Amino acid sequence: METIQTDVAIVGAGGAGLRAAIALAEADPGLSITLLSKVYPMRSHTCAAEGGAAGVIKPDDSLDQHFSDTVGGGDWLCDQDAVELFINEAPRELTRLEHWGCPWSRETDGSVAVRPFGGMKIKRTWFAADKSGFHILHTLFQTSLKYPAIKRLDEVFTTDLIVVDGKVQGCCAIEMRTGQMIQVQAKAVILCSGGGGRMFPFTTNGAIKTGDGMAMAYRAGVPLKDMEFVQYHPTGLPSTGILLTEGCRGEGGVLRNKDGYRYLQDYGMGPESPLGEPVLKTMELGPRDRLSQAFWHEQQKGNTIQTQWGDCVYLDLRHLGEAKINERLPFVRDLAKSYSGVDMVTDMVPIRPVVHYMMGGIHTDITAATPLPGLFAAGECACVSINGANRLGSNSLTELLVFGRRAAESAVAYIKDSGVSVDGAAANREATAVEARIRALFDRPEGDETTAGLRQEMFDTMEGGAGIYRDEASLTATTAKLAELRQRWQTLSVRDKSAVFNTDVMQVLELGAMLDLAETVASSALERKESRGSHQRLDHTERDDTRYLKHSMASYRGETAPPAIDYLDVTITKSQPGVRDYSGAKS
Amino acid sequence: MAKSNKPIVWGLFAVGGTVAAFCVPALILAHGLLVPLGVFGENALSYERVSAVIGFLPVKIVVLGVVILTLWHAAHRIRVTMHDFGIRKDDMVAMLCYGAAGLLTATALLGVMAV
Amino acid sequence: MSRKPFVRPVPATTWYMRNGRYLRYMAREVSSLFIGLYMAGLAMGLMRLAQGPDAWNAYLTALSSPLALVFHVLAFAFATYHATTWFNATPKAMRIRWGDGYVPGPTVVRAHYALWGLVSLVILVLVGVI
Amino acid sequence: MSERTIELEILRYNPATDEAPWYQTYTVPCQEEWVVLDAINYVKDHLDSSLSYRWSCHMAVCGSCGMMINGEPMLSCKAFLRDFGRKIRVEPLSHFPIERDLVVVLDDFMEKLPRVKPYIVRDQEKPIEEGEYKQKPFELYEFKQYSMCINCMLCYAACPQYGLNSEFIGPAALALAHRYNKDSRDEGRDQREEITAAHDGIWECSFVGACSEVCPKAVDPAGAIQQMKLASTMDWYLERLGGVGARVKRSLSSRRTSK
Ligand SMILES: Cc1cc2nc3c(=O)[nH]c(=O)nc-3n(C[C@H](O)[C@H](O)[C@H](O)COP(=O)(O)OP(=O)(O)OC[C@H]3O[C@@H](n4cnc5c(N)ncnc54)[C@H](O)[C@@H]3O)c2cc1C
Ligand code: SF4
Ligand code: F3S
Ligand code: FES
Repeated sequence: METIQTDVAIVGAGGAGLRAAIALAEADPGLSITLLSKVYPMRSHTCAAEGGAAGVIKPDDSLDQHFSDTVGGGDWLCDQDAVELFINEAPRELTRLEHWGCPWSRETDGSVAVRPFGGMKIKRTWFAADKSGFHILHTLFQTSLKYPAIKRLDEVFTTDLIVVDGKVQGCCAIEMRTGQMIQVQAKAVILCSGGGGRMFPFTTNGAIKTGDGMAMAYRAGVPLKDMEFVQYHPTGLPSTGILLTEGCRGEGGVLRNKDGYRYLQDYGMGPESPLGEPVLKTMELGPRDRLSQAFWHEQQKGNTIQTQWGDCVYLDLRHLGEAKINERLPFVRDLAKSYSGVDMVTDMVPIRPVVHYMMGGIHTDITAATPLPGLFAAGECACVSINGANRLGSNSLTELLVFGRRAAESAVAYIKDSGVSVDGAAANREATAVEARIRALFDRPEGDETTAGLRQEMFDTMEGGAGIYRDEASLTATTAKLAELRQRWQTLSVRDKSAVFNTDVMQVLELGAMLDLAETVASSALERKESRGSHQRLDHTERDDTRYLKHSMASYRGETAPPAIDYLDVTITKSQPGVRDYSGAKS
Repeated sequence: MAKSNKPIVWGLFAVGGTVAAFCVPALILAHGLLVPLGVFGENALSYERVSAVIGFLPVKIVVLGVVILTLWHAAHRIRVTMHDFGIRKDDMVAMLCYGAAGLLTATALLGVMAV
Repeated sequence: MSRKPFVRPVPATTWYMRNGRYLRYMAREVSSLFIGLYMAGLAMGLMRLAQGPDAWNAYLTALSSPLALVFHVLAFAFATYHATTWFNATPKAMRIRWGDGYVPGPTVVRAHYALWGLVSLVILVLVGVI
Repeated sequence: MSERTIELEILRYNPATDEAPWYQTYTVPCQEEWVVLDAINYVKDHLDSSLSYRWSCHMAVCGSCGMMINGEPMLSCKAFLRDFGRKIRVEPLSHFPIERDLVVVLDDFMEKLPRVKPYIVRDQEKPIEEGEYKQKPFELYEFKQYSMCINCMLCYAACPQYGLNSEFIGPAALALAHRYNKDSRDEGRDQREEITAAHDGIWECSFVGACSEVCPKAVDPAGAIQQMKLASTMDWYLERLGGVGARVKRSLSSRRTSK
């Protein structure tokens, strides 16, 4: 096994990981930084984000307004101190990205342009046409090349954290190209490993979004917070889950049912806004949870269209005209044309809600520190929590920047203040145990169980039991099924025995992580007997602030037991829980 | 690493390529095919007429411009093409190509100026 | 170490046989040989012109030999091919600003073709009357 | 739902057991609207879990799934089965060493990219407090196209000059250098030219144009390189004009750079 010694290890080179790496390099050029990623940085899923990143810069906007949009959008489950901090730092971070060369779209006077987004009262989403995440990721990646202190380990699959005496002292990883185990001994580790939407069958998430980092932290004893909150994006292409950005609606796209009727007005988001003149925070610019739920109701009423990929409604952009579509939404036009054969200039695009984002994740405080000393987390894998029960579109790209940087600063402070040093011998013992566990996967007897088979069963149970609407029965069945699948995973063997670029072993490990996480989602959902944001229970349809204005905390209890679910108070500073109003009334 | 010296020849190559594209097809058609085939009549390109026309200074300049630029365009591209055919002695090839272009330039220059 | 990356060699002298795109490229490049030879001939011709009427007439006679004619047919084909590839590629290198964008590529290409037609006509007429 | 069956012929190579790559044919039941990547995923999930390849986004933006499909470099997630016949041949990207199966070694590009300084270079950084650089829509337009590169390496697989000389910096890295050269916020062109205008930079390109033909993001590296040749030719002459040249150069670039 190869040993690498470093000051800070970052797991994940998406938006959050790269931002953290740059912040570390800038904080102290003498630090040694090791950036591990299971794919080359520019393949990270941040590249798929289309719509944009929220931050207050325009004179008609205010920090307070961004605050109340975010907290209300999150159904008051956000920690308000975290939101406040996030909103204050957002404009600075976005401007910094501009200085690094991000090609933000512009107004005619040369200033940065902003576009409207769902759940936002004022236009504040910075965008780079409809490839915002792509440009953010590449800007960060290319900028990171400036700093020789950042040592990258590309295509290195991290499997476990190394914990010595209750402190995180590094991580273990498989170098894909050789199959060799590597132990990275570090004084601090920052997890930036992204979300885990791949536990659902229909998702906008790429193949790499399997929640490995969340599972690593969970197994190391860090609670996962608010895992039941899984965001469905209302406008995905049904065949592949490819996302048509919320920017489509921001620019004036509307949703219609099979009769061409704009059904959102029937679900508390009316009155109907005039075509081509979207009104902020109503109708199509309501928040994602509401829109996805409205779809479900339309489906129950038989108002959806049947396609070969299941039930759909229409996204109608025809009234925008070709010129505007080409200027603002060229990428999604191409996507819809290629993958669904529909040209949005002339036709309505069939769409359906698809799993998009995990509000929950590794429990951190506002300094991005987890309860486990030496471990920090940022990005989609973390839950700070600014997203509460429902993330507002375009807040998470900004979150990567703000908390990626904060995680780096906290890690530096932690190293300096506590004067930690790595216990090499103990770390090595831990790593050796991990290596033995991985090797054992290859020695399991080859049975009938296949990765694809188990994965499909996980898809079916998650989609069926833990989807947009849930109830006691569906969740009980799902948790039971997941417990069974976790058992069966123990017998799953790696069929490909070779060392070089063994994607088989990678998929087995990823599936293991997803099953652990799926169980925390279902168990947390089962325990939360209320409806809030993206978590909607058919048997408990109201929000219950007396019992559940709390974060759920899922803790690991071993390979065979389901998680323990506890609760943590939500931090409320200035906004008491109120009614989420998307009817266009003045607030 | 030192910057390449190719800009010296590339400028000529690019201008020459443009000149060649505009003029050479018609030139070949007229002077290489139509005249020899007698389309323009027996007396086309007769010595008297040609030398009279080339006697004009502006004509001299245009003709020389076309010939010389096109030659350099061709020389540079032949050099690259040799490489593409697998001949890897680039220094030698370059010397031969540009050398030939230089000689022919001198030839054309002497010829035109003497008329 | 179990890595053993496999390098597929590229044949240095026949690589362009692999696909049509490369063959078209090579045809374009080879055009330079014909254009160069033609120009060499022309340069010689100018020299002959300076040497007097006899030399010039011998040159004209040589031009009408079958060999010369075959060469010129080929050269004409290659030169024309060169011209089309050159004009089609100009918008790539030369971008002319037009408002908040550039003059569209096809427009630039069409303008070149129009000018080409004009220049060719002038050349034909001039040679014809001389 | 319409189904069809295709024959997928995949180049396999396992360094531990194979001396050289070989073809394996799989019969795959497919849906009409599938892309080649879906068929490969089917093989991985149902027929042969040992097949190695890269993919993630399935929406032509992460750049991982480039392969030779019937001899043409393509993103397998954007190669629709409807455009192919019954037999489809899939090989790893040309011009790169094969690590295993469809996975190629990308070290060469990853080493070259930082050399062209693909980031904003400035003499003087502007403090964040002063807000954003102003950039007019045309100034954005000037480099936007070249910022669309997803590093998928299709252009390297298509460029014969890269195949013949792997020292060549290559289309994507050069296009990215051009992207920053053309950015009104940047002042790094001189520094980049140390690499891009050296022997293995733009001058190794013979304008085959294959790179631009295969690029899935319409980056047009061929155009970028031609423009760089033009610019660096101008620079070359200006540098030799002494004081006058330097002055012309400075006035040309200061007109561009945002303050
Ligand atoms: C289609 C789509 C569109 C979106 N649009 C928007 C939008 O418009 N606005 C907005 O604000 N948000 C948007 N989001 C959400 C946002 O893009 C993501 O939440 C965010 O990009 C996540 O970034 P990240 O850095 O946390 O993780 P990622 O970018 O997913 O990166 C994760 C990194 O971790 C690495 N990694 C993971 N596991 C391991 C392991 N085991 N070992 C080593 N490395 C590992 C990966 O290699 C990768 O580098 C969108 C999301 C999707 C899917
Ligand atoms: S230039 Fe085009 S083909 Fe080349 S790597 Fe970039 S996106 Fe891919
Ligand atoms: S294919 Fe290669 S030779 Fe130049 S134009 Fe493109 S880089
Ligand atoms: S899978 Fe991302 S580009 Fe094809």
